[in-house]
Amino acid sequence: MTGKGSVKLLTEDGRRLDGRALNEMRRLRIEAGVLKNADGSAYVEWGRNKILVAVYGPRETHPRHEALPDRMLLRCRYSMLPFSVKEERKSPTPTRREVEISKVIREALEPAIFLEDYPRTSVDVYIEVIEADGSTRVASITAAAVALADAGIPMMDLVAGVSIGKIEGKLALDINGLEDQYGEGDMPIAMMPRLGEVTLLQADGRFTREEIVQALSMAREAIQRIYEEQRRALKDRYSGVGLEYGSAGEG
Amino acid sequence: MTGKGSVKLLTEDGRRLDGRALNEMRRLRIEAGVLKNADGSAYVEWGRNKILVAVYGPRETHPRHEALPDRMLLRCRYSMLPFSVKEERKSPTPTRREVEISKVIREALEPAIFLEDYPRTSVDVYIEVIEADGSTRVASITAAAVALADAGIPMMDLVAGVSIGKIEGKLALDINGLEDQYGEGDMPIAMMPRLGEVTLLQADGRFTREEIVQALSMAREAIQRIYEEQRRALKDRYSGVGLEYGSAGEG
Amino acid sequence: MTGKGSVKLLTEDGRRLDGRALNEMRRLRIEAGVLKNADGSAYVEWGRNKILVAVYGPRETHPRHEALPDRMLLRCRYSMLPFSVKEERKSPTPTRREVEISKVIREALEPAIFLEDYPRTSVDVYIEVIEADGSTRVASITAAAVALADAGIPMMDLVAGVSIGKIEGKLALDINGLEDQYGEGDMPIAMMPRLGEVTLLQADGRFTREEIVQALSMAREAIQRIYEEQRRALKDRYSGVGLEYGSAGEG
Amino acid sequence: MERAHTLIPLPRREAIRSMIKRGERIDGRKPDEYREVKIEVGVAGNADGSARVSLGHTKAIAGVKASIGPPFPDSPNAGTLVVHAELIPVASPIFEPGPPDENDIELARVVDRGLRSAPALKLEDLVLVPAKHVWRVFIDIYPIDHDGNFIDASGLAAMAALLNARVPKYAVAPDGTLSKSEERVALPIADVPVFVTIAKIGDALVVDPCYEEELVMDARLTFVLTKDGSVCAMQKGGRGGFSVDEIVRALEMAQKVAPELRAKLEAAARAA
Amino acid sequence: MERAHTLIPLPRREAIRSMIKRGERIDGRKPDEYREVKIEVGVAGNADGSARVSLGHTKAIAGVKASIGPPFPDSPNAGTLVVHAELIPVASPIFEPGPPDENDIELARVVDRGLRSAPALKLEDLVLVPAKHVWRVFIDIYPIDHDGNFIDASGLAAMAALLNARVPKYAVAPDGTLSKSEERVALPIADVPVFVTIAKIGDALVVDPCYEEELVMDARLTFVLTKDGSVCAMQKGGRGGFSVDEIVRALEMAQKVAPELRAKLEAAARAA
Amino acid sequence: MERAHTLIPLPRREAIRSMIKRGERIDGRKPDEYREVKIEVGVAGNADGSARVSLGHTKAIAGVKASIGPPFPDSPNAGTLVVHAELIPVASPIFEPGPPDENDIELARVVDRGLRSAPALKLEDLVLVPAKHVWRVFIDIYPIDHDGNFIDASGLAAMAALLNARVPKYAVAPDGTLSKSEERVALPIADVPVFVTIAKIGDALVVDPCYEEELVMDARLTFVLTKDGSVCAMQKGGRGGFSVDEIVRALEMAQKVAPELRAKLEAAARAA
Repeated sequence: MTGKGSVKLLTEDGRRLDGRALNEMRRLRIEAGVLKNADGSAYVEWGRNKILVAVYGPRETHPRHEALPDRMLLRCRYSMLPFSVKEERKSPTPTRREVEISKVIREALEPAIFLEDYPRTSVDVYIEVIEADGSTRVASITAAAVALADAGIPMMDLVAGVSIGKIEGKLALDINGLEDQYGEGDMPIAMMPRLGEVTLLQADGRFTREEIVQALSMAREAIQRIYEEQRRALKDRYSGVGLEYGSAGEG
Repeated sequence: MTGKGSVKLLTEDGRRLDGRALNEMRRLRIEAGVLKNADGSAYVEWGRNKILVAVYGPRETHPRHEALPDRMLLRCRYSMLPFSVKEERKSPTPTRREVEISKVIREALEPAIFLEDYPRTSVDVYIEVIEADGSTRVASITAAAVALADAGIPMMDLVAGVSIGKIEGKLALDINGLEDQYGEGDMPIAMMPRLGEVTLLQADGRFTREEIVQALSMAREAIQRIYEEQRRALKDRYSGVGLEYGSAGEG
Repeated sequence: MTGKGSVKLLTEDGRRLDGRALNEMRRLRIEAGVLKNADGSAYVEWGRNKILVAVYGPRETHPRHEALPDRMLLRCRYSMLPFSVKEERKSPTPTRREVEISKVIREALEPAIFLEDYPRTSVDVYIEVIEADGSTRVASITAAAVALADAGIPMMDLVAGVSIGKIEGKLALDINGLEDQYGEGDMPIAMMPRLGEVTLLQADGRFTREEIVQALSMAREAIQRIYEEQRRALKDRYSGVGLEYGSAGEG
Repeated sequence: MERAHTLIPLPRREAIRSMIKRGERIDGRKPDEYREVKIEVGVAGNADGSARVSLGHTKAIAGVKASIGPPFPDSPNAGTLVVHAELIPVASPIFEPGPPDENDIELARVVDRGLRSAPALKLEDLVLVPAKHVWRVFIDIYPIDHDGNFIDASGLAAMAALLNARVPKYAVAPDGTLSKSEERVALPIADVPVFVTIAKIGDALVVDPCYEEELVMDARLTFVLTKDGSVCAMQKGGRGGFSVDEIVRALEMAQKVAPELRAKLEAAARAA
Repeated sequence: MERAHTLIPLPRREAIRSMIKRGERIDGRKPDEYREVKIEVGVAGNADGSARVSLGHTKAIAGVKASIGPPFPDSPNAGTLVVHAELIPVASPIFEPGPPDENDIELARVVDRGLRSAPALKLEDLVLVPAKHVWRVFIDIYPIDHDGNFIDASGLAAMAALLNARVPKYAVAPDGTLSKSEERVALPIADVPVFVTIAKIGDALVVDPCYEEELVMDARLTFVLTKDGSVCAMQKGGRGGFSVDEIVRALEMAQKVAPELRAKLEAAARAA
Repeated sequence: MERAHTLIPLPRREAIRSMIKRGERIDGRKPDEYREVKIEVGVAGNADGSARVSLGHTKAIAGVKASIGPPFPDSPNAGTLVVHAELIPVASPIFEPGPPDENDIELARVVDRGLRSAPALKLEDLVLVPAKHVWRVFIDIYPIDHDGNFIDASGLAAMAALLNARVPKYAVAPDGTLSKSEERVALPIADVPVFVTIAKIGDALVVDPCYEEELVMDARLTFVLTKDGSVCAMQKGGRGGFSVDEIVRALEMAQKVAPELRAKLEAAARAA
């Protein structure tokens, strides 16, 4: 809250502090199949965000009473490593923010999965943020969808997301940590790229109806590009180009 | 503890600070069946105390290993809403005081219930204090007995309670928050009104044997009157006069 | 850490502050079968250390899913009573230190037990430190082995332990609390006395290879004497000399 | 809530969904019709502000407690606001006792975001001595009876409790010491956001879903709307998704009912 | 404890109850006869005070630790007392490890109320510098072996540990700084309350129930009695009730045994 | 880990053990051969220092965060070091989410003891204003992929992250106020301890066990070795024991590989 508006986020020529145009995304790189033990995995570098996702399942549900008779149980845990934040060390105990984000991520992924295909089983998605620089929940969803596909979970579409921010009264694509902290608003959006269905939508900061329409349109366009990178990562994985996490530097 | 005796609780004509005589009860009003989802419920306003009770059961016991082969499992949870106290906001985490009171309330209600009638089932009693002004545990028992009857739980008698305090060396019926804080003693008593059996008895502060005998006698007399109000509430409920909690103001 | 080296632990004639020689053990007294309810028990006084151990089992495992199909489950809980420490009252919540010590104690005892003899059962070892003065983990192991034997758990050998410290550059047998706090190193060692197998080995502080060899040799020799006291305690127990804990003073 | 899907018998489920397809609802409402809303304030006398809200059979109670304490180190010039909610079993057999789970936390955080983002309170006006003494405002929200759409009920109850709150007036001496007066004053209200939730059931959108509608819905979308008609918070929930077009239609439905809800809030606050 | 009822075989249960009906008890005692009480102090050398108490086979240990710290904000002129108890599995297979449950908490709170209400300690004499430095006294109580009536054993052990406690003497300089002397002094004892529990079994009352009697009892009633014979705390427990007449008879039984228990406490404290 | 024993099929178990009896290992290594070690630093840009370490397929990440705060009351003249480790399920299906269990705690405490006892950091050089402002250094360790010997991987990652760490330089004014400069400086490193674990399988000892070897091992012994070849910490784990002779042989194996591990650490730190 504090400091909202206290930092100028646009230069005089309308560029953002990291040099991007308002509708410009940060560099995005996804790798699939980066972990040996997980059934599926993905690693995403998105601007300075670094996020690792492991997927286990479909497997027998533990504890058993949580199993659902008519569909697969999807569980997600989003967590930030204590040293992933710019501020002082975060306690490793899950915060209320992490609990909520875990829930909305799960509900963003569920629409894309054929949950009825594997009743009584469970799939666990573990998301670890190694370095955070804004928009981590949509980056997590983007990586998690790739990890689910890598695990062979039957899906009707991938899910990809991006955050639209509001800085100095203008909508800005893919906001970073600084823009999140000092900007006027943040609207994280996730969609199934082919079906065009919005599966995550949150916002804080004030938006008019017109701004919401525009934001959804900006997001939709960006999500197509993100989807291309997701597909590339999966293709490389299946063609054996995939790398272990950490087997090559962070580029 | 602090301040015990530091506030004068009786006026020169022997009245209490709220104008009551020593053996005078505060205004008491009970309503049964005030909740839609619960199997039984009651709402009590007793002086400034406002307490809501919901009862569920008899129903299958979860977790199953807690089920008792030879009788019903009664569980009680007494809790004070964070804004129910005069002092600063109470943390929503159950305090040690709430845990103990939950136990003694359960043990005050159990003698009145035919526990053997429904082996392996459980009945849950949830007590929420919305506004507290002394003697909440006996007010809770009084309302809980009505809610149990409203749920159709087989009982041999109701249970009703009242607190006897000691202020300026004299016994006082139905002490309020101020009298509890600054008085010399507090003796909460609950009885089965028809059977005359004492099912809750606690005390702190010093009492002679004679005072204990006198306190039990004062309580017994008051409990008869409280019992009348309990019966009225149940009668109104069965004759359809019962109101939803909050459907009419607090009167 | 603090104060390491800030207190002189050896007098000019090479004696330790409690008058012992470097290779001298504190007074040790063990009693077996001191508790009525436990299946096996032991009480040890070792210098100022006072430790009570209760053993339950072999018995059915609760919760059931923890049972092991091919062997007995051994569980240990080492805990220090809040008033057992020299410093301010210890919180009763288990500390990380207590959790780790519970684990290494369990792993020190397991090699001596015929775990395969009672598959699916469990044995619980509860260790309560009443007064602590250094080397409590090895004293606990020493007492726990006696309590396990007292409970009739099939064992191939007992387990006994002692701590070797380093004070003013020299190895010292059986260090006490002061020597632990201000000394240069601590190496707790437990062995099966007859088989000579080391079942617990930890260290902090710097030790050369030669010092480690020497420490193991000092420990082995001391453990033979500790073993004698363990056997005496068990013999007395079986010949009915055993005393209840507290039935006679601490001598 | 996770297993809500499985709690309703299939024929009942199909009946509700096919009614909605025809533009009808089980309780006789139209798709864009909100249930009867009742708001009472001052219902918990030890709270500094309190309110009880009914949306049909759904009932929530909220209480405000304010006390003076230090600000957060990173916001020396602002009071603090903490929103806590707990779905207690009094209100429904589907709620279980225990520490807050993801549903409690999401609810509290959505209400918190809506109030903070509007903003409902001028937090900068809650400072007595910068970096030292500020008002710390706690809002606690509890369900009393649950018949669906507890987010809106919570948001309304929280806002009504804020409007109802009166706290002691303090004078600050030049040396920074505080003195409490007998007078009680309202909190500095900046806006009156209202919470409106739309459920998607098949291809239809309905406002203010009741519990059975929640059991059969595909997804929900909550808007928090400020006086000027802006959206200050959104939250999608549930296992389904919305098309962009549905989002816009849902927003229009929400914007239609918001002014009336706000009017009820303000009337209840004035009536006290 | 909740399931105690079901732990004893029915024939044994009936045998115990019919003996008691005849005025006999399984361990040969009379209804109003307390078990042999043994009290030893100074059993835990790092505690500031400690005691071990036996009532027959029931054994409890209590330790006092005192340290200097700030008072509670609402009691600037009083030291603090905290009582903690934990029914650890060392003492009985019916106790399970884990965080304090309702039985631990009730036990600690009953002992706390008895000591506080008597009062055992003059808390106002535990102040070194008002609002700043006071003695904070912790009493921790643990069972060693459990054969019934652990409340009385706990109360006796806690009181004996308080009587046994010696804390450093502090001098307070005019500017409020503290200096610790080598001398150790007793805590300021105001009264010596004793705890006496009566069990109701059928129509009979028995003092100091053993474990099997607890398994078959209908209810229990604990009295805490001060030197002058007053009752400073009561606690009814268990799934049954008492008639008013039974309460009075129980109190008389308790008053009969209290002086002897107090004498043992005082003798143990003197002997140390 | 408790049930590791039962997780491997008996024939596989026997195969591994009989290979090792013949001096062979399943991955082709010799008994005293460490897996390929890779160390990268600076892998988490918001940490003050970070490192990722691979031992074959085993991967760990560690991050250092340092901040200024008060010292522990009993160590006014020393900075503080806290090591935390969590075996998260990302790395293996055998790790479960939830609060730290005994395996997490043992791991963190062994790394902590090794670093503290060497000592890796001169804690007394982390003091800005005695008793008031000191550096508080946190090291958090997480597995990324688990293929055995996570203790060594953790120790190496923690030490590499410490070597990599750069913290702001502070100037202390005569009145004790701090001013932060733009310059960043390394932490005061005193030694570079390395962690080497030896597994006992039957009568054989092997260094750096992989996961399947851990499943069949009798026990493990970890040495932490300082630059001068001393042992600054040891930790035996597992359900078996070691003869005195085996301990000495294990130590020799550890001492043989330590210098190379330390050289890798130092090279990685320099390369950054």
